[in-house]
Amino acid sequence: MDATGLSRAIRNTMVEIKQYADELRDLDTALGDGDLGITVSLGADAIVEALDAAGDDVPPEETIRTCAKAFANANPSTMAALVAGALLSGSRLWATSRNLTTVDASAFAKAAGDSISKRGKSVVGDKTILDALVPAGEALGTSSSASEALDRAITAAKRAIAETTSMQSRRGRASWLQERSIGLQDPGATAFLRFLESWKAANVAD
Amino acid sequence: MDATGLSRAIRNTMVEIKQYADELRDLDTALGDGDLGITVSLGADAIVEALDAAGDDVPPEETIRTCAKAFANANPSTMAALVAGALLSGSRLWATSRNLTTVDASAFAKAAGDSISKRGKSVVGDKTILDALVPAGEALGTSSSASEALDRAITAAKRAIAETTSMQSRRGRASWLQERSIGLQDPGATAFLRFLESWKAANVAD
Amino acid sequence: MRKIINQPNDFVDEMIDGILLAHPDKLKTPGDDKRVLVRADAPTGKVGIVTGGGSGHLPLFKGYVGKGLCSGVAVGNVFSSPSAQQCFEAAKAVDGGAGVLFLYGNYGGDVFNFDLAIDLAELEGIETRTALGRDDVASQPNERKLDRRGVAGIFFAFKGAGAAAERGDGLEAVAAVAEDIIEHTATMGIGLSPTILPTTGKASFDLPEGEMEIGIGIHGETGIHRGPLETADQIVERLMAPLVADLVLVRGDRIAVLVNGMGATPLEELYVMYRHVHQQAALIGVTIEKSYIGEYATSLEMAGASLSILKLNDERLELLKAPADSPFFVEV
Amino acid sequence: MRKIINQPNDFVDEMIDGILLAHPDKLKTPGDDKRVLVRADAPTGKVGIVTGGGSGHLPLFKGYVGKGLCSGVAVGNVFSSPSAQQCFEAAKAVDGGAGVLFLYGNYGGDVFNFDLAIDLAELEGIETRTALGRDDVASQPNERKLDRRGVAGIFFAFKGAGAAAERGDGLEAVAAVAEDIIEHTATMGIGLSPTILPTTGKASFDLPEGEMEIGIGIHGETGIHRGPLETADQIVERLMAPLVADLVLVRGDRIAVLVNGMGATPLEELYVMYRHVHQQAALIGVTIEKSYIGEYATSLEMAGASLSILKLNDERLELLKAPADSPFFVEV
Ligand SMILES: Nc1ncnc2c1ncn2[C@@H]1O[C@H](COP(=O)(O)OP(=O)(O)O)[C@@H](O)[C@H]1O
Ligand SMILES: Nc1ncnc2c1ncn2[C@@H]1O[C@H](COP(=O)(O)OP(=O)(O)O)[C@@H](O)[C@H]1O
Ligand SMILES: [Mg+2]
Ligand SMILES: [Mg+2]
Ligand SMILES: [Mg+2]
Ligand SMILES: [Mg+2]
Repeated sequence: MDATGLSRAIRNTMVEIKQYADELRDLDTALGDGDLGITVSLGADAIVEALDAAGDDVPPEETIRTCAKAFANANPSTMAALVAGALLSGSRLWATSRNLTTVDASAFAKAAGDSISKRGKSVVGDKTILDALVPAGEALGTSSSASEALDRAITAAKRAIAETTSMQSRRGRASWLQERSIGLQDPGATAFLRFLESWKAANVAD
Repeated sequence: MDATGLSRAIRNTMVEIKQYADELRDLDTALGDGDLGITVSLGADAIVEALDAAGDDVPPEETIRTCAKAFANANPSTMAALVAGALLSGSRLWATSRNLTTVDASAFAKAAGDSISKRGKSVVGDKTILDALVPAGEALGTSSSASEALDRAITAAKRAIAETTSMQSRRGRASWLQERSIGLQDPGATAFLRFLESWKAANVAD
Repeated sequence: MRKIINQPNDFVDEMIDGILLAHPDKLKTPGDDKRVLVRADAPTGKVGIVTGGGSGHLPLFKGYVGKGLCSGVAVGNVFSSPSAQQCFEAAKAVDGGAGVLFLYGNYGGDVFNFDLAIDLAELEGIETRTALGRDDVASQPNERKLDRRGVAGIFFAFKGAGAAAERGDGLEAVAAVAEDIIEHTATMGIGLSPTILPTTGKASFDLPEGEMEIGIGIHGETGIHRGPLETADQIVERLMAPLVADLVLVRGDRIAVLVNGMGATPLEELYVMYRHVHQQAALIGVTIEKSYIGEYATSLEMAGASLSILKLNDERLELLKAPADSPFFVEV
Repeated sequence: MRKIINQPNDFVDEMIDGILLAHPDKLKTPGDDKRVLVRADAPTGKVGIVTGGGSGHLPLFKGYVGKGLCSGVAVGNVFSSPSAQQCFEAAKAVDGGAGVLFLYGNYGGDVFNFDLAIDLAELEGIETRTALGRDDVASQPNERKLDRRGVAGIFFAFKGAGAAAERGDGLEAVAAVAEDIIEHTATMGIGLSPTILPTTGKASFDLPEGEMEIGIGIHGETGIHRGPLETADQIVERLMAPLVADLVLVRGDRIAVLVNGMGATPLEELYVMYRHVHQQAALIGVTIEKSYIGEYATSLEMAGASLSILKLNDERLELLKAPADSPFFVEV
């Protein structure tokens, strides 16, 4: 995927992901404060607007930075801050890339996960976005076919969400519910799954 | 009816009238502030307690004064103040009576109505307790049979309530609803009707 | 009932216990009846101001007993009048010889009981005057303004009369200040949800989502009519227009504004309202010299708000700006 | 939604407009972004205190900007963090060279954004310290107390640190005061009805009549468990016992108490609660030296209440008693 393709793919994905805002709101209402739907829909709008303004043929690194800034400020929140930091971390790996492979994507996900883990003082198993991001990122690197890699990532994220739902949340707002968090699905992890699915739906031809 | 009979009859009536507390609450909720049920039930309890304490064979005038004071303080409110004043006015007529007739009752009601009218700056037609009290009081004097007089009073009160419901309230809290009071039944007038009915039900043998 | 209470019948007395335990330096009960509360330093020798009415309106009425405000209060059951005896006892406790102004809202039960208290006070040689809050323009048209009920706008009269008493005005003068402020105060309110009396457990009305009651009182009464819920700006315009008309406000006039929450409406929404009150005032060339935004006269857990306007002159503004200090209201 | 608002997305900005229009003598916005508010007299040259967090909690956080309190605030959307840029701008506007304490509640979004603001402040040579409100004992057991969320008890830290800054303490000392107060503050709350976010229109939880949520936060979160609605006295005992245990209160200790309403619960009920807090304190031989009763940290229209206790020593009590003056909170 080239630089222009990346920017377009992201914008398509952002349009697509907004349909999940209500679902994310409801999951975050049960396990948090209900604002994740807003964070995602305002964030998606902000990214589309920023990338539209940036124009085509911008280097991938810069595109990602534009996304990070837009998402961080649209509705500042835990997810906004963690995702923005993760995007900035990942973007550094792409400083010299103009044509992105599934290996690049997997490396990006690894860097993103490390950033979230560091900033959020969290690890896989805490029942956060990390639980979906880390295995999905690994799966991305297991095929050189973009669509197959994406399918594997989606499968991995789904499995992780199913597995962690029965666990107790250990980070963020959800952790304050203590035992009551058991059985509730993590909204951040779900948001990441919906991102992957939106990418697939919006960029089917890729 | 003699002095002891009066005190007993009042107490019986007060026990009986409490069953209408919810109805009066609901009527006063629609047309006022919903406290008339409390005024009547706390007031009834207070009267019973005060008359129990006063003992038998107390002159009628004193019995009525005891009722007035108890009702005034149980749950001070418009109805409490108007009824207490009315009772005091009526009681004066009975200063020398020891055996009460329907004529005495009718005269009492007239004095009571005048007191309410004066203190409340209200007249028949304003859609208040007066609309039931005045015609019922007149009806009381039209038969020397206590039970027949009571039946006529009840009929008169019922008719007055039915007629005034379609009118606009001109006094008290209900008047502030202006046109919206039209079609709603006056709680104070209803309370007076329920008093008559309670008297009948509780003192059937009289 | 979604209420944090014990026995409903103990509600008022337990609340008063809480107030007395929390504020012993500011409030006391002069006799055996806790339903009578006065300033801890009463009698001060100055003109006393006694207010009173039903419970369920905090900070009204108890909250306005303090320096620069009222001197005492007689406390009724929820939405019910205090007794004549209680009104009288409050007057007796605050009178230091300069006389007592009864300043309360125009409600039948209160009027009848305070009037009886006047007779009792007379017997003890206490001079009294009476001023009735009657600011709710929705309750009666201008021609019958003396019959209007009193709602949140009485706060302005407490502040002004309290300041006049504090500076040492005589009874006649303090009463005149109260009358003057009442004469120039107008209020209107809307309700978004009902009130529930603790003793009956019943909602005062049913209101479907998406509707509002217009022209409500402060006892959970319905308004004078019902309509679809409007935007904050539309509501402000709907409330403000009758006040401007009633007070005959014209370009160049100065006003004080009170945006009052009924209980459940968040303070944030009151500020959204105030924003548009300010804009509308600017539009008609009227200057807001003083604003109060918050809960000043509530109906327990009712949602909704009222807007009060006091038309100012130099005297009224000066009195309004005077310091006040009660456990519920401080102005420095 | 039973709300008095215009466009839900304009809610926060319009509320801020209202605040700025109502209190131009006390608050100002230093730059173009209205989401940054500071004291009208900032910078004062003393240590600045910047707080911030989501909207929907009035008087928290904006309401605690004033003399003897915080110096500035960064305002987020309802229940969402302000941005790092906004936190930084507030710090920059209040810093008069003595440095800035960031004092806010322990929430991920806020922590991440304030931490970024520290980096930005460093670039401009502004010295900063951070203290996190983390008083909610329901949110984590004592062993993990550093992970607790911050709720109403942060009010005590605002008062104490604000007083320390006002008397001229240095940054290190002001931060130490805040830490010390936070260390000795514990809170727990119950909810009787949910919150509704203006932008989503959805209730934060469904609670049948006759039940309550125990151990709630201030964002409409459910509590740590649900149980039947109890009497006021039972609720007070349920809330107070964990606080007494957490602060290890023993006979002879002195405390300050905050009975906080979540928004829709009437002030009357808070006083009914305070009454029993006082009784329970007497029972265990603990003296209440200072009490605050009212709405201090709300969740929009949520019904419920929280109880906060600050264990006192002479220093903490002296700081707590210092005067404070904001448009939302005055102590004389
Ligand atoms: N410390 C953390 N590390 C990693 N992920 C976290 C952490 N805290 C929260 N999250 C993720 O963030 C999601 C909630 O995001 P958001 O609604 O923005 O939080 P908030 O409303 O608390 O600011 C959670 O579902 C979880 O996946
Ligand atoms: N001025 C008046 N004159 C006569 N009756 C009145 C007057 N005002 C009110 N009432 C009667 O009182 C009834 C309401 O009584 P109550 O509930 O005690 O009033 P409130 O709650 O306003 O104190 C009305 O239904 C009406 O019959
Ligand atoms: Mg959230
Ligand atoms: Mg009534
Ligand atoms: Mg009443
Ligand atoms: Mg409230």
